[in-house]
Amino acid sequence: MSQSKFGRYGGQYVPEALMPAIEELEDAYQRYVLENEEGFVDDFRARLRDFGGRPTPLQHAEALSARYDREVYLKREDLLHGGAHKLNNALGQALLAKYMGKERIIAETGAGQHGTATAMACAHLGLDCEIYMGERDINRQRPNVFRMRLNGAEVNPVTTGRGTLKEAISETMRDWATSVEDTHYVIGSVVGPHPFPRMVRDFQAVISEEARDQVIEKTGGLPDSVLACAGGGSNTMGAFHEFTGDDTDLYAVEAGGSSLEVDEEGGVAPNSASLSTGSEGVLHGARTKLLQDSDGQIMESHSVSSGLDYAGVGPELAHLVDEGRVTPVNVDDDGALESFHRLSQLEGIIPALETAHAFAFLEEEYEDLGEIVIVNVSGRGDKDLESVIEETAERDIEGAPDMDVFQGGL
Amino acid sequence: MSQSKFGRYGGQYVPEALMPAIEELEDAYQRYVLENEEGFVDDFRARLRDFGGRPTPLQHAEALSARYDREVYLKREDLLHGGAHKLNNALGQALLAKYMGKERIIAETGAGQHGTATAMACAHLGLDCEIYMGERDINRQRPNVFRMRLNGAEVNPVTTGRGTLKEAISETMRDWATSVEDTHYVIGSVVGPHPFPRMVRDFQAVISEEARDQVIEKTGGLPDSVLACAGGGSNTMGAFHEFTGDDTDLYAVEAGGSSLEVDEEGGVAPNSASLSTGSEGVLHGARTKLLQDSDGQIMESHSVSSGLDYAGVGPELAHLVDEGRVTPVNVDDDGALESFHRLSQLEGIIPALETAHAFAFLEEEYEDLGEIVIVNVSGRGDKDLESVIEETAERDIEGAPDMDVFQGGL
Amino acid sequence: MSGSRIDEAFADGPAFIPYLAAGDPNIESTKEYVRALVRGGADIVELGLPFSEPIAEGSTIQNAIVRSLEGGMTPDAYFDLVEDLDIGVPVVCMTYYNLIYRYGEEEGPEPFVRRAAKVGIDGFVVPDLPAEEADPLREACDEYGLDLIFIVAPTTRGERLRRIMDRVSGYVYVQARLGTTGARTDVSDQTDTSLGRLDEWDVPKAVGFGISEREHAERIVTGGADGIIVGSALVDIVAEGDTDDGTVAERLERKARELKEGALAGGESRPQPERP
Amino acid sequence: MSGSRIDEAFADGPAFIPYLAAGDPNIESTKEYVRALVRGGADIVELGLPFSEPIAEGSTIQNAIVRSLEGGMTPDAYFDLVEDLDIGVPVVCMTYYNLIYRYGEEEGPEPFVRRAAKVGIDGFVVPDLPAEEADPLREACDEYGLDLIFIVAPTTRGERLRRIMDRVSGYVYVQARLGTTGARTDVSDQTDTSLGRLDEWDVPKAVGFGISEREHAERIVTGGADGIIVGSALVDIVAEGDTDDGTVAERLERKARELKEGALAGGESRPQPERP
Ligand SMILES: Cc1ncc(COP(=O)(O)O)c(C=O)c1O
Ligand SMILES: Cc1ncc(COP(=O)(O)O)c(C=O)c1O
Repeated sequence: MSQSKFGRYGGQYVPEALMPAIEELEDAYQRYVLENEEGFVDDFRARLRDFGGRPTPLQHAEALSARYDREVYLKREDLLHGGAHKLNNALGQALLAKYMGKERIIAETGAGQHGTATAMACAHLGLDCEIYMGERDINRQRPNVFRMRLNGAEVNPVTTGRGTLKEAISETMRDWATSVEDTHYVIGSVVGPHPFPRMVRDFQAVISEEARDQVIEKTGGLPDSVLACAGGGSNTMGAFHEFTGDDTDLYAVEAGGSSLEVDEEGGVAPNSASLSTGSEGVLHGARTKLLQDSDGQIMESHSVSSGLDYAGVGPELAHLVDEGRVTPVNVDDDGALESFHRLSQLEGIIPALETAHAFAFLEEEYEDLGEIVIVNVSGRGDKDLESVIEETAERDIEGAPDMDVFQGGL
Repeated sequence: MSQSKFGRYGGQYVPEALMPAIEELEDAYQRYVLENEEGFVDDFRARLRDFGGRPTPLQHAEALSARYDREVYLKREDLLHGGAHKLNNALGQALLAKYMGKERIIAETGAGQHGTATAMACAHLGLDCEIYMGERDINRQRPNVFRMRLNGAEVNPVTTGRGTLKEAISETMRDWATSVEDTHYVIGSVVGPHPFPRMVRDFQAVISEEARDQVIEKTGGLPDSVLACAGGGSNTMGAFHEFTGDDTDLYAVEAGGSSLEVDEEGGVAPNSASLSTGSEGVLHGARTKLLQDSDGQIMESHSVSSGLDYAGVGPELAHLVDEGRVTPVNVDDDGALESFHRLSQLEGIIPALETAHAFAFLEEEYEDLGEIVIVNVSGRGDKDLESVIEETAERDIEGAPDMDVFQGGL
Repeated sequence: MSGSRIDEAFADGPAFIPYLAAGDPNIESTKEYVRALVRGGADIVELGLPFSEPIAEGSTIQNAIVRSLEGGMTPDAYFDLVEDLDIGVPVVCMTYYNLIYRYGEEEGPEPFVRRAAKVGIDGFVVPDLPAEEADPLREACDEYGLDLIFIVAPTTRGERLRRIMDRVSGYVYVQARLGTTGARTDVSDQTDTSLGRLDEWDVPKAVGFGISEREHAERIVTGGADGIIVGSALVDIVAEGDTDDGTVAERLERKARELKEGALAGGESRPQPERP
Repeated sequence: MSGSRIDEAFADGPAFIPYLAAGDPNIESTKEYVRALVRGGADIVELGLPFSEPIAEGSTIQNAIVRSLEGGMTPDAYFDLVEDLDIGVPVVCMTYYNLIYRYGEEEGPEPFVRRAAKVGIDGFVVPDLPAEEADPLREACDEYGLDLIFIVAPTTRGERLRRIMDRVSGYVYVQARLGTTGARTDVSDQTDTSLGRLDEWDVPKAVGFGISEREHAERIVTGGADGIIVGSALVDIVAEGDTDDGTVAERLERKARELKEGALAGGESRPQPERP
């Protein structure tokens, strides 16, 4: 059986009712994913290719390379079906659930990207699907809500708390505690109880498997650094995994939100930088780094990007940070918005707001990133158009196009 | 020099002011595209791969194959950067313009897909870009308008006529007549004066080049039929080109709109079925099949999908129809909407409304399509969410999800 | 595992174990409500220390937790509350692991347990702490003589069940049905099966999740339970506030009495279990 | 290519060639307006037959076309209008190729040309018909003795220019600047260069696109033009309707006179071209 911990992080802090399902999942993970029983892995890879569109390209970014005077490569997960890296995991888990004989899938979603990926995977595989989504996120990501419905999924609004990802995960766990016998919970990132963090990482590792081969083919060598935005950390771990044994610097770029300061009284951390500023604790099934107050109550996090708006982070990432193998950094909302516009204009790629964080870090720190830099383009920004209009109008964002015609929304 | 006609169709019916530019383009097409001068074709293919995400998969559609009791394969152009086949052409022409030393790009757009593809290609290549778009289409496709602006393009509303693609093309030609010396007009389909129909087809032919190899690899043989929706006909010609020498049936699926009847008095054809119901005439630079009244005035066309809403069609397609090599068929708005929902639910792929027409034909006529059917998924439906909400609510569409929560839009 | 105050609470027949969220809606009320429950016949009181992510709770208790946190409840305030209670029946602290883990300056659960022991808490229920992760807390409980109650779910069987029953003390919390806490109008069929599975173990079995009526209590005890745990049905009364039917405290006491009577009636209709 | 009514119109010095969209806003008005222009000095009248996709026109003439089509203009109505005109100066039909191509039962442009000849039309300008595609229309024109006027653009040079000039008759329409039709407030520098390129050909050169003032007319004729073509500036007057300054017809006549005078003044300030 695989290890349930990464150093001091990880574990299985879940209600007893879920433990049998989690043991069943550990077993299925071992057999199907690690040992390719019944050809699961081959089936998965074929579907990722034909349904998902893998491999995604590693693109040399001409304008950014010129701007930063080094070679910048983009790993184009935005081209995956559904528009983000999320499908790698959603398809893997939904397929695994099918191999396990489960008929119903539940999942939480923040930006809606994991929800849409899961809904698509379930439609593709003929599984029932229900998605929990915070009410606030539902309002921030309406098109994704509609896409899930189009794919035949139910979308259940979660009204507790601030109505973002944290609450959606809690609510999905509650559903699972009721429905565990015929239902699989497709968690959306490298978080949750073991074996989720390990399994989701394995499904996402295809990003760095491809990228490593591609960068060697294109440059003859390994990159000096790899940048990926970190919410729960699945695109991060996916982009880093195959490089962890190399001499490549790995930067996990978190959402600095509006400030790194914390409002203990209000229970609000106006950022989502759990690796940079969080402390150890137990949330959603795992011991990891968290945004919490001194009592251990979880803070409401904030980011302009729904997909990074989470108070926790994957335990493996927390461990790699402690080990010094991954460097946690963060950029604020303004920087992310600026980078959103910069990438759109310079490279003709409209990134997700989540992804834009990685580019903001590139803009700020390129001098220290070496000759060859890979940025993981975790998703496309179509889902963010409405937010970008609003958020850009509220700020004075350098280089943004004139938003006047779009006042009042799309 | 390449032939300017396809049988009786094609030619160069444009104002004299444009003819020198068109001759220059013919020359550039000959040298760069046909003779690979300066390695243009290699450069183009590399960019299609790394920036665009080619090759796109040919996916076996499990649910549709079961439903129709034959093997249905999907050519996944929806996975191309930007979300439609349009980038194949836009990138090709923008790159050609760059090789020709042009600094400014203009283009028309209907659904906004060609506009966004052109805006993306121009941002990628560092070219200035202005897009003409009918005012009605601007309202039907707001997200695409915003995406073009994000990529740094100007979007110029066209207010003449009904404000759809036809008017946008006319207006772009007017701009070109003024700016022809430093500007290239990136036309969005296999229409317009020679060499556009031929050149655009060559850029799009990558679809059938790949699909032909892929279907042979997957099935050991050639398909019995290939289906593609036809507006101007670029995805159609792209999907058909390499099969024209084979024994494969080729179906161009036009928009039947609300009816095939024509309102001569009002000057309106409530469809866009120029191959099925049109007559020979001259429009936008070419002799082709058109929707026109008995005087030769061009009709206002209609389709629920902006991208098919055009009174003309590519001259090569008109010729192939006359020759009996391509079968023109059509389906109505309702059928397209139904298929939009069906594909979303059964396969986890939300198609463009344009694309949905091809699937509606599959639903209606699958019995006659043979054992192996390829449907070209020309684009994804993210751009259509708003229209689908409205149009579905107006109708009684079989199998559509409950739209109530989305009343009032996204 | 013998002779704790909790063990004693099961000595005289079926136990009635009410749950309230501490600080809902404020500290003084909680004291009043707990005393009312004791008057109504409570043998043990489960007092929830609210955590911001209560993944095992249904909406009734979630809302109680929100009210409590908004009222300013903290672990320290909770300990003070318990210290002040002085009710003569054992108090079990029900909370989530992060609050236990984070408390105090030193690492691990020890500081929390130490303080809990000091203020008179008798045991813990930690819904997000399965047996696999419980060793540090189990050790601290042993050190301070507190019971650690585990939940067994309808899905808990075989090897897992054994692992839990090896570690449990005080009583085992038999989760009557899958899902989260919350009052129901029926008794789950799963309850009897679950109780059956526990026959071979001698520790008291208290059934919770969904019990809201006298009849439920009676049926469950008849089915072999040594106690019933009732939460949401009581939290509902707190949430309602005073009504024409009486103050919250009056109605809590009445409800407690009714449930306790149910349990006793159930106890009489079956052969008394042999107690050690 | 000799002796047509159009050739004659250039015989007595620089020609003034006004353009109106037929049927804007209705047929009777067009007749009245054309007569006013002739009174004002028009030597040839270009009468537009509106086509729904006028890709060579700026917004002024586009709008006129919309008005005309909405007023019910059709090719047959157009022919009737011309037949009724009886103005003593040649009429050139300006339209787009599809209307010519589609007219009548038989295929090709012949039926249209036949009918045009019958109603007294003297020639054609077809902005979307470059020399490359013009042979069928050229042949039909030759058959019925009509002139086919081609446009040369500022970008037309060398081989292309030769190809056009080989086919032109009546006059060559020198497009004063790139772009579409529409009144401007200046004269393009491109005009003189364009005229220069045409020196070796003996056919009359009429300049159009953007001319709106007496001074423009004068300058252009001074620069070597044999005629000036004015459209949008006149269509603007039609669009405005009757004003305090006079009826549309009165203002058209006045404007025509002014432009014609400009042309004449230009003609006097340069050596008269030798006419055959
Ligand atoms: C495009 C994109 N990138 C990144 C993230 C963050 O998630 P993770 O850190 O798990 O990759 C999300 C989450 O929704 C996302 O949609
Ligand atoms: C997705 C999609 N499919 C099809 C079309 C129709 O164009 P064509 O017939 O040129 O492929 C469009 C045009 O915008 C489109 O966006």
